[in-house]
Amino acid sequence: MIPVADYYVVASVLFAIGAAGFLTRKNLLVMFMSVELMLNAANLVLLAASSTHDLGRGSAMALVSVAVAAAEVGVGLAIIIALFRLRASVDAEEMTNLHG
Amino acid sequence: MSPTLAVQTSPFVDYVGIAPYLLLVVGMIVVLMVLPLLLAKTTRHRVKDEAYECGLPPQGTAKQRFSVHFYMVAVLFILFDIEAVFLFPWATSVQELGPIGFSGAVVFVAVLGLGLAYAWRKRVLDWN
Amino acid sequence: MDALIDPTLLTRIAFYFFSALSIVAALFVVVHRNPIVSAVALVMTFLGVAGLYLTLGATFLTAVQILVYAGAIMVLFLFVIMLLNLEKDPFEEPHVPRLLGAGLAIALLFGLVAVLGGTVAVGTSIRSGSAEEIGKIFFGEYIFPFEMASLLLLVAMIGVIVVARRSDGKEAL
Amino acid sequence: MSPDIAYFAATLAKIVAIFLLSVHVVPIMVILERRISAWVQFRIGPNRVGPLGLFQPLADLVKFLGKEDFVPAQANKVLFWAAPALTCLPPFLVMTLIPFAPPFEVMGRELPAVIVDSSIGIILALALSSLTVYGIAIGGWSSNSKYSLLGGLRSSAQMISYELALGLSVLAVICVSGTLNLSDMITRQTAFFGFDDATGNWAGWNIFSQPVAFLVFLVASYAETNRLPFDLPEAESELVGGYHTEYSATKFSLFFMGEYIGMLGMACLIVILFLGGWHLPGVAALDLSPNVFALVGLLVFMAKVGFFLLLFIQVRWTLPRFRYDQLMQVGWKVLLPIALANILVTGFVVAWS
Repeated sequence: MIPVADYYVVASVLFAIGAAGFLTRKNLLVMFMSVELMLNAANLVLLAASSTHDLGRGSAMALVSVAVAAAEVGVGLAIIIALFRLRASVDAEEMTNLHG
Repeated sequence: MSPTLAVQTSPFVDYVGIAPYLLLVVGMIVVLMVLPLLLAKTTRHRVKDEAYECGLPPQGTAKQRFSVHFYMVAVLFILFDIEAVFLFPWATSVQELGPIGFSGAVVFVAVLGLGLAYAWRKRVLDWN
Repeated sequence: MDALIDPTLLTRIAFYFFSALSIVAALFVVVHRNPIVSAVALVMTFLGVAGLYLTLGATFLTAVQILVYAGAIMVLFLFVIMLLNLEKDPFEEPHVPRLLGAGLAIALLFGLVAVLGGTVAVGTSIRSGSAEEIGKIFFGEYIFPFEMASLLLLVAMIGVIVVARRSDGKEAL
Repeated sequence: MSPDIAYFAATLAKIVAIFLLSVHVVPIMVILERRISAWVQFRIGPNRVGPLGLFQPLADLVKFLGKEDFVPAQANKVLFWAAPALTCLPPFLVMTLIPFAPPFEVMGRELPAVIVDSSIGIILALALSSLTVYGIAIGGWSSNSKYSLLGGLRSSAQMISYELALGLSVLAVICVSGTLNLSDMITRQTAFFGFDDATGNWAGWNIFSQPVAFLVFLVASYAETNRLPFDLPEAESELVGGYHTEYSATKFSLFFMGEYIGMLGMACLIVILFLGGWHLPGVAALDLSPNVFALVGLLVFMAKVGFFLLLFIQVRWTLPRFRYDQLMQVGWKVLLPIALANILVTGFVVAWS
């Protein structure tokens, strides 16, 4: 009852906010949260698109993407904790080990 | 119907009743939280503002760091939560899926069981 | 209820409500200085997105969104913020690379809306997003991604235990 | 009055009734808990306000309202205020999903005795109750007190550990009943003990087909609501008051309200999942009119829920408290493997039948 394009617009706004957060913040944790925001926007597009064709398959794919996101968050936060042990900081701009 | 219409039958109508209910609950919480501000008097004192530690002067800061153990338990929780989420669709249709669906689920549970066994061996589930 | 209130209108109102909720909360996530407030705002965003899933008819994904994203993944974030005790960010003053980042994000927004906003979708869904449907799909043609998901979770579990444990076996940070 | 408006009014009345029912369980539980604990410990308990001390909760409320609303100096103000509301809301939302009785009949139409008859009811109930963690963790964190923080952290770790056992034990029940809708789950337990003649599926109460899941769910629900023997997060002897040490006035009472409503929700879920909801052997044979049948169903349901609420109190005052390491081990090393094995056994039986 709502045009699919409306969902795309909302998802675009969420994705852009996530991108802005990822590009402008220094705190690794907030940057990571922004990534989650973008993942959610992508999932929203996936479900909105599949709602006119095959919502079942769209949901199944979205479910796999949720599993991937969970695994990614677990490992990602573990890496942030390991980094924090080395540096006592979560400032992305201090993580310059690989600058050579 | 115009061709841009997305959802034909939204189940959304089933969930409308939650709105008036939520209004009632939130209203009650707000009233309960605001009334003491109007009814009771407030005094401040340096010692009263301190954190309560059995009546003794507080020692050190509360902003300290905690064991990473809590984190590992939370990660295990998420991964097993996903397992449950994947098994819900299987459980609702296990009668139709029959033996094939069952063997699929067994493989799924067995793989994650390996993970539980690994965490068990590495003593993540022990607290000391 | 449906005789008095038009279901189409109702769904539309709900769509605007959940869209506004998720977008405003998302702005809080990115703008607020306190990471705990960011985390709570992100929970609100996820709940808003769950509402949008519901208006789409994807009932099972609505529950998954609340159970996994709002109920589990964000708990992990909250734990890490509390464990590392990060109340305030280091002061972040706007400087050129950061303004550039914001500009890029705005450009991205316009690009996305320009490409997706005019989309006209035709057709009706042949399947519902209910748990039964998803179960049949997973144990039919999608059995491979289903089993791979368990393998992925196993690898993540081992990875986390290896990375997060200290090499000397102690547990404090 | 046109039939539509009458039906609409009945729907609104139902929503208000369910809200009032949930709210009133709290004072009833408080007075029962205090009187029963006194009885267990050979004390007298509150008996001054009103006959038998029945008006004690009312006096408590007045006192809560008149207490100074204290905020510690170094607390994070916004989060300190938000935490009690965040703890209180999710358990209340779970109550919208609970079908209390068979459908009533208003103006010739069916009026279900549930606010949201969701097709994913049971998952939604688990998902919503899992959101309680935020209020507790944030309440502990924002008070800037060591005891509160430790209590909040312990409590959240405990809740998430036992949530797994809760969810996995429910999975086995879903295998048997084949639905996620709570009303359908009840209607599939029409018989007390026995199979459905037409389909050959189990149609009795699930406690007989799923005794293991019932025990796991029962134990996990005690931990999930932070009740003894799992009330370590607020263990007075170790942590002063736990995550709500620094709270006073009605903000403090909201935490308790959340806890009691959470218990009510868990008791309702136990009754729906395992004890046939509003079914009582013999009532269906009486051939009652729909509204009378619904009313009887409501009473039966409330009686079963009341039994489990009393069990919550009884257990609290008779069992000792677990140690924290034991508590986590029970969740992960006992309940979780049992629940997983139970799912596989149940799945095996159902898949081959």
